[in-house]
Amino acid sequence: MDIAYILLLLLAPFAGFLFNVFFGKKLGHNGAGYLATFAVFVSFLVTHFYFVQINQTAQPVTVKLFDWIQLGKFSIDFGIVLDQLSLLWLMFVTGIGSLIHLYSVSYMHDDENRHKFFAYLNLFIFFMVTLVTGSNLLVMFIGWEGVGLCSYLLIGFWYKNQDYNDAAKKAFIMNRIGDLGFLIGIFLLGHLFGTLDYAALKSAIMSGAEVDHTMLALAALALFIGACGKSAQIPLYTWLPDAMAGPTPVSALIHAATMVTAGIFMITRLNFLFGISSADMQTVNMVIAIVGAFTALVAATIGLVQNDIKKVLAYSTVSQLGLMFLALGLGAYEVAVFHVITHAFFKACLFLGSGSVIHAMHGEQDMRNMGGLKKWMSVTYITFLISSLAISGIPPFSGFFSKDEILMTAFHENKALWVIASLASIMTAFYMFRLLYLTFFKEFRGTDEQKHHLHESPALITFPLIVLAILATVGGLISLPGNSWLSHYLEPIIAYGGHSEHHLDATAYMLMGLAVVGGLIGIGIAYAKYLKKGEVPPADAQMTGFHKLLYHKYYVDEVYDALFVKPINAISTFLRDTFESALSGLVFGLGKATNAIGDSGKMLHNGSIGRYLFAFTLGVVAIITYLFFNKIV
Amino acid sequence: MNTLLAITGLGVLCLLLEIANVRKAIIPLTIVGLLGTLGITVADYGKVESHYSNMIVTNDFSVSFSALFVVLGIFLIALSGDFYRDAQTKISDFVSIKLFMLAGAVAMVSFGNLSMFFLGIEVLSISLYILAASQRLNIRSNEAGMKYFLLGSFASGIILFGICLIYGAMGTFDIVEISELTGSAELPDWFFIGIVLLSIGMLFKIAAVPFHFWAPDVYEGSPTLTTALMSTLAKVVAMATFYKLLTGMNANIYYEYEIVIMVISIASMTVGNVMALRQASIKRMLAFSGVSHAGFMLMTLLNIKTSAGTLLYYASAYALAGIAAFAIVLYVTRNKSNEDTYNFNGLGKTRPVLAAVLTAALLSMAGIPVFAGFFAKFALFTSNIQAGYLIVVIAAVINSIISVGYYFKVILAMYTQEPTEDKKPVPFLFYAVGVVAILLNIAIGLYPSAVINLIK
Amino acid sequence: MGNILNEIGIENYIFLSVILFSIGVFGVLYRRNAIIVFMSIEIMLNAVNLLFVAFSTYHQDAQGQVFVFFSMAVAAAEVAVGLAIVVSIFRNLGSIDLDNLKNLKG
Amino acid sequence: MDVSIVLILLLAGTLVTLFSGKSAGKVALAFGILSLVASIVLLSDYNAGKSINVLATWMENPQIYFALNGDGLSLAMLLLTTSLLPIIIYSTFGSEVKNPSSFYSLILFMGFAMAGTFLAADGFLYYIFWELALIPIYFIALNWGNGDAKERQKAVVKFFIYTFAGSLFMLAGFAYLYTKAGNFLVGNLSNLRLSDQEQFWIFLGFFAAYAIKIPLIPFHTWQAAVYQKAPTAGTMLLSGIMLKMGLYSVLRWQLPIAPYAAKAFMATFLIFGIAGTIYGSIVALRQKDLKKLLAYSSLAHVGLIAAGAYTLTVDGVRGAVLQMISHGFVIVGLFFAAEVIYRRYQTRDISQMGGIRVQAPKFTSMFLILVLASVALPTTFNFVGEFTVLYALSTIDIWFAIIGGLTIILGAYYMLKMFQNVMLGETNAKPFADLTFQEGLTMAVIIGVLFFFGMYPKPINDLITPSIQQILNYTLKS
Repeated sequence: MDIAYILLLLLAPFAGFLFNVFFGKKLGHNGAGYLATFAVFVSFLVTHFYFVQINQTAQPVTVKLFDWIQLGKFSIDFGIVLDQLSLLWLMFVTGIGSLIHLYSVSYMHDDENRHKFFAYLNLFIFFMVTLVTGSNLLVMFIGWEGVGLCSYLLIGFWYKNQDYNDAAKKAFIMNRIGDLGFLIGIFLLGHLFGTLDYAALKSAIMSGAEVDHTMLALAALALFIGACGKSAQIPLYTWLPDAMAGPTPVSALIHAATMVTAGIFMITRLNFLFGISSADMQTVNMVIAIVGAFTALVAATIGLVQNDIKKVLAYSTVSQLGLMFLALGLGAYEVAVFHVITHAFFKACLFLGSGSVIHAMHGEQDMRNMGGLKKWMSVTYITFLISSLAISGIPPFSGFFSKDEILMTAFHENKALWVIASLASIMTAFYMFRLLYLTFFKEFRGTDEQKHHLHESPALITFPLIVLAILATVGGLISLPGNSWLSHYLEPIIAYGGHSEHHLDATAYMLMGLAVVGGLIGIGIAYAKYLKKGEVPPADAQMTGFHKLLYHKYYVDEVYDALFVKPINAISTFLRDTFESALSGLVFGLGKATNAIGDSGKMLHNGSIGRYLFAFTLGVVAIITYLFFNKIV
Repeated sequence: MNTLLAITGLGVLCLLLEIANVRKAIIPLTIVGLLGTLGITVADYGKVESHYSNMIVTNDFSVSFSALFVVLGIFLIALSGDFYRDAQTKISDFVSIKLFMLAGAVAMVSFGNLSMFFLGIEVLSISLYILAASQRLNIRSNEAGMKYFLLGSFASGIILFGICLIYGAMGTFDIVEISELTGSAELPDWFFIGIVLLSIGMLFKIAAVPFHFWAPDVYEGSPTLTTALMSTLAKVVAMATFYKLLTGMNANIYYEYEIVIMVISIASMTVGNVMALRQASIKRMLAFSGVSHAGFMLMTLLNIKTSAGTLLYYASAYALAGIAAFAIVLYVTRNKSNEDTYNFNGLGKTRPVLAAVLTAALLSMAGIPVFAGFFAKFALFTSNIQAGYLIVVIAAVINSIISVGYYFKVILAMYTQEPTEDKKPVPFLFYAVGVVAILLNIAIGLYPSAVINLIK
Repeated sequence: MGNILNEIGIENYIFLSVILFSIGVFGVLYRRNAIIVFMSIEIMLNAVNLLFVAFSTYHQDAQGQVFVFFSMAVAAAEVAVGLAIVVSIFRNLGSIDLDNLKNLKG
Repeated sequence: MDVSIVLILLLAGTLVTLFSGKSAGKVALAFGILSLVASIVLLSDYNAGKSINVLATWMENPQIYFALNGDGLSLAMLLLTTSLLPIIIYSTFGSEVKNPSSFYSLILFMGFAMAGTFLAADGFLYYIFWELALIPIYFIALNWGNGDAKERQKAVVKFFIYTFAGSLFMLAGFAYLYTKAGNFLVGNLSNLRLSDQEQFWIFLGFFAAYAIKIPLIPFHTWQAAVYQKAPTAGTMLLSGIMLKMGLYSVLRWQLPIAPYAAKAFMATFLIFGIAGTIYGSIVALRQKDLKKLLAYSSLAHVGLIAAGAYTLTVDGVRGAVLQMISHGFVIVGLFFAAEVIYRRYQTRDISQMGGIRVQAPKFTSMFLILVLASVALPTTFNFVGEFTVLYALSTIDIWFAIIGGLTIILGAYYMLKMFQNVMLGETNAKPFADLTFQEGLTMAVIIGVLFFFGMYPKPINDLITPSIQQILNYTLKS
């Protein structure tokens, strides 16, 4: 019975994908979109069924579908596990997924390749479900690479523009760098334990058998590199802002709510590994925390000055992901998960809101050309405001609770990291409200043509916004300080009992207060700068100094280009033009040299009988002499 | 013995037929006669006999090689009809000279006495001098004849000197007695000098470096059919005789002597192959290729006790491929003033069968499987590895690689170039000889043991 | 006869023959006139014939002398062919200088 | 029934095709499919435990057997050959072929020789098949190839001489082995107790043949030029099957016969393979010619396969075999895609392509799937092989896996770059008709195979594992 349901869960989006690929075009104008939405919604229903079930029984469901790959020491089967963690993830993947599918029906309704778009989205959901539900690391890897593929397809959805294609390619390749790390981690674990199955790995590690802890730490580090790729952490984060080339629903679904959280999912899934208390593993965790914190800070600083509405959101995503990794590094897995969920709500809402704006502005994404939109787009504005408050950590919105927990954990574990994370939070509040003010307040700065067309988006677009805004408001309820449903729910997953919950003591309240004040400071600066003074960011050419450095993202792309891309291409050109022909010439050269000897040999055979006779005699003399000196003759 | 008599008789018959003025019958009759001779020869297989106080000895070695010679002779005579179409009046001379030469060849592998050997080699050589120079009005033919003659007589002198010294040391010309004496008595140095001189004479005949200089010039200048004869029959005969001399007199005793053979073998392969690379004339190219094959065949002397079968096999493979190749060369260069490779352009399109035969022949020489040349090389490699001469094998391998270069030049010309002229009619016998020779080649390539085990 | 051989010693016959043979070889190597080259080759052959006879006596064995007849006959046949070639070359070229025969080379 | 039936079918096909004039293509396809059916029947016989081997004396002295062995490994390679052969023949149907009877006849003959190579259990027989395979491809590339005739000749002759040169060293090795063992049966040769030094030389001799055939760097210089010049069917034969002859031979002949050398110099050969992977990937990056790019991608892949084989672990060898098979399919598919473009644009120059996707969505999708399979996306067959090989490398030394694993990054880089330049971008000015039924079917079959075995490689795995185990037992016991 479970198998049938699970297959339904897994294959509904896949069937949607196949159907849309082959027949999508024939389904009428919006047929493909509704079909795709329905497919995901089916998955959501099944997920919901199991979610309810596991809340009652707390028993995970495991199903082995078939044998997949055999290795000498062990074999890997294609198995599915539905436990607390995977169901939680499935809930928001399929839930938000359904909403975004619905949103896309309207958002994409002018595009001639809609059916492909929905096919890819369905395929993405399929791979995401695989990623989340796989019972071993390799099945997760299928999903892991599969979502990367869908991300590639969707970023480059408007394939006529080669810049978009470049962005898609970049995303895929940077993900692959991480994937190599993931694979190395898999190899090390497989070699150490002879299994990749989570349950088996867990029991092997928990049983305290003698293993090489350095190797384990290395495996963890390699896996973390994989997570960096997928979840856009330093140094592999640069693809995510570029990925905004894709249609906005894609940014919302893949590059904000679901796919990019796969890294957090993976580490949480393997918390029995990352949570080992060995010195080496502590170093690894420290690395994770530091990377996370710095990513949060660096991305936030870049976000301060971006003018592209989606770019700001993209850097904010990177920054928020950094915070989640900070939590992971500090061992607060359920806190990270909590932030993943709230972030999924408000970030999806923000992206969809920005999509709504872009939709109204006919593709315009530069905030310098917007302004005053709340007049025309009240629903979008309100949902956007709610989500912005949520991400800025203003109570009682959901972001407050999750971010506060992270800050609190950081404060307890490492004060320096806490300072960094707090700085990032303040900046977040600033740039989110900078975005809000520039977009929705003051006068409209676009062309008259644009102004003429401004309108609120249709219901198919606003409905998901409203739902998500509600969720962004109340999402914090699942893990209230001191009384966390989430921690309780995730208890069976967290191997080492999780971090001790912080008591609501004076420090905690003080920290909450500080966080709120920080958020308000950020908002205040934005208010003063953009609403009070009515500043508009300068044109690209007029930027100077630090502002310019930030605007150009610290020139990291350029540095990578100079460090990796250009040299590899230069080497390739050199090998192609010089080395290959030299090598080939070497082989040809052997032939040429032999030919040359042949040519000069022709001089020897000059046709003179005298010379022939002389050679003859010489030969005779040589042979006789040789034999004479060897005492034969 | 019977073979020798039959061939000589046929030669005389040819001359008589000319007198009887039945010129047309000469070639068919000769071929039939040679087929009969082949039967007689094969019938002798397995017997060991000696005739005329051990002058002629028949054994498996001589019978097998004689049979090979007769087969080659049949092919060569079959090709003669068209080749001498402009000299019909002299056809009996050409055929009978070839037959006498064949008789010389048979004598050379059947000798039991060095005087018989000497007569055989001289009969063979003189016939070749005549054939080489047989186009009286062609200066190239004259030159070829002259060069061959001068160098050949020079070599004959050395052979004679060698025989003389052996006689001086042993007091006999009978090789059985000589081989008994070599085992027992304290030998004077002359004997070895004699063997060495004799060897040098034979190395000249097989055109081994550095005694090969005549070969390309003579091959190029001689009438093409004579070239075919020299490069197939004459070379194989000389090699078989060389082998027989050394084994018969039990002379190959010293390591240093083997070193000399080894060096000459490697040098021949290398010089032959490298020189062949840059030849425009296919006859010259085949001449140098012949030099390299001589080097290969010399490898059999390094494992002399057991390699008679290998030699027979290699000789058959090489000679059959050579005959097949020359049948095509004869067709292509008919009425042509030279034999340059460009004459073969587009043969693959105009005459696919002939092109295929030539391709197969060249592939066989290059040593590509299923053709006999492949197994021949392989057998050589094995026997030399057994003898411990790895270095020769490696040299042979490298040389095989070089050889592909020039063999494929011709193949390329046939298949990738556009034909320069229209189809000419192909004489039936050219077809027949080419196809039969290459089929025989493939047949022994598929069943090497049929040949290689003839001589135990 | 045997006495003379004993007195002179077989080695000296060999030396004589070798010297004669070498003279022939040098003649072949240095002269360019075809006829003179032929004559030099004849000297080589005759040097050997001389040695044959000497050895024949040394061994008290007639075979060697018989062989000389063979070799003389063969030499005669050879020279006959050779001269025929020389004649036809002379007809074509008007000279019998071997240095003119360099059409075939390379 | 024994395995000789496939050889007989292919040889008969060669002859019949040669004399079937205009309909040669269909006749050849029929024989190709027949041999595939025969192979499948053989497979079921084998699985049923029946013996399908052939052992007959070919000649007594020297002792040479007509010995064909149908164990799992050989059968897997045979199936690869006989399943690719009809695909390759079918793929040519869309283009005009001059002199079709010779063309298809040569293709079948090549199939015959390659099948023989995979089946032969006697070294001598094996060598004959090995060399025979060279002749048809030589003529195919020469007579039906493209580009400047002079350049083509140069490339093809170089290829022939180069590979022939390598093989001769192997022949010398076999000659040596024969003097030791007295026959050529692979079992006996593997049981020889050769000294370390002997093994080293034998290994080296074989390596010369295989390194050139596979090819490993720096012996690969023939490859790109020949792939570029040969007609696409020839390129498919070369890259799809012939490359695997070298790799297969490493497993079947080189490792068991010279185990000491294989073990002692393992690291060296692993480095050879892995270096080839990286090198091929980097050179592929900037290729201007589509077929050349695919050639270098092939170089990269076979490098990794060779590395897997030389790990001497069950996983490595198994991964190598899986990768061989999957690479066979994917590269044939990719070359076919290049051919599809060539049929429409008459060019292989990447800079003249681009903007095809708009006009040919079906083709784009299929091409993309092949590209993704080639970069070993999970769920494709190639992933199974590549994963297994990399895992095996990691068990030797994690650094091998890391450096070898760079291929998944570089591979994605050059393949996606190629895909972007060839297919995406503004609509191309030149019209591009979408796939015909014949072309679509060809690609669909290949894609089907790649996905099926990508998800369910177990049948192949079960087939090859016992043979691999046996080979490694020979290799590792001493």
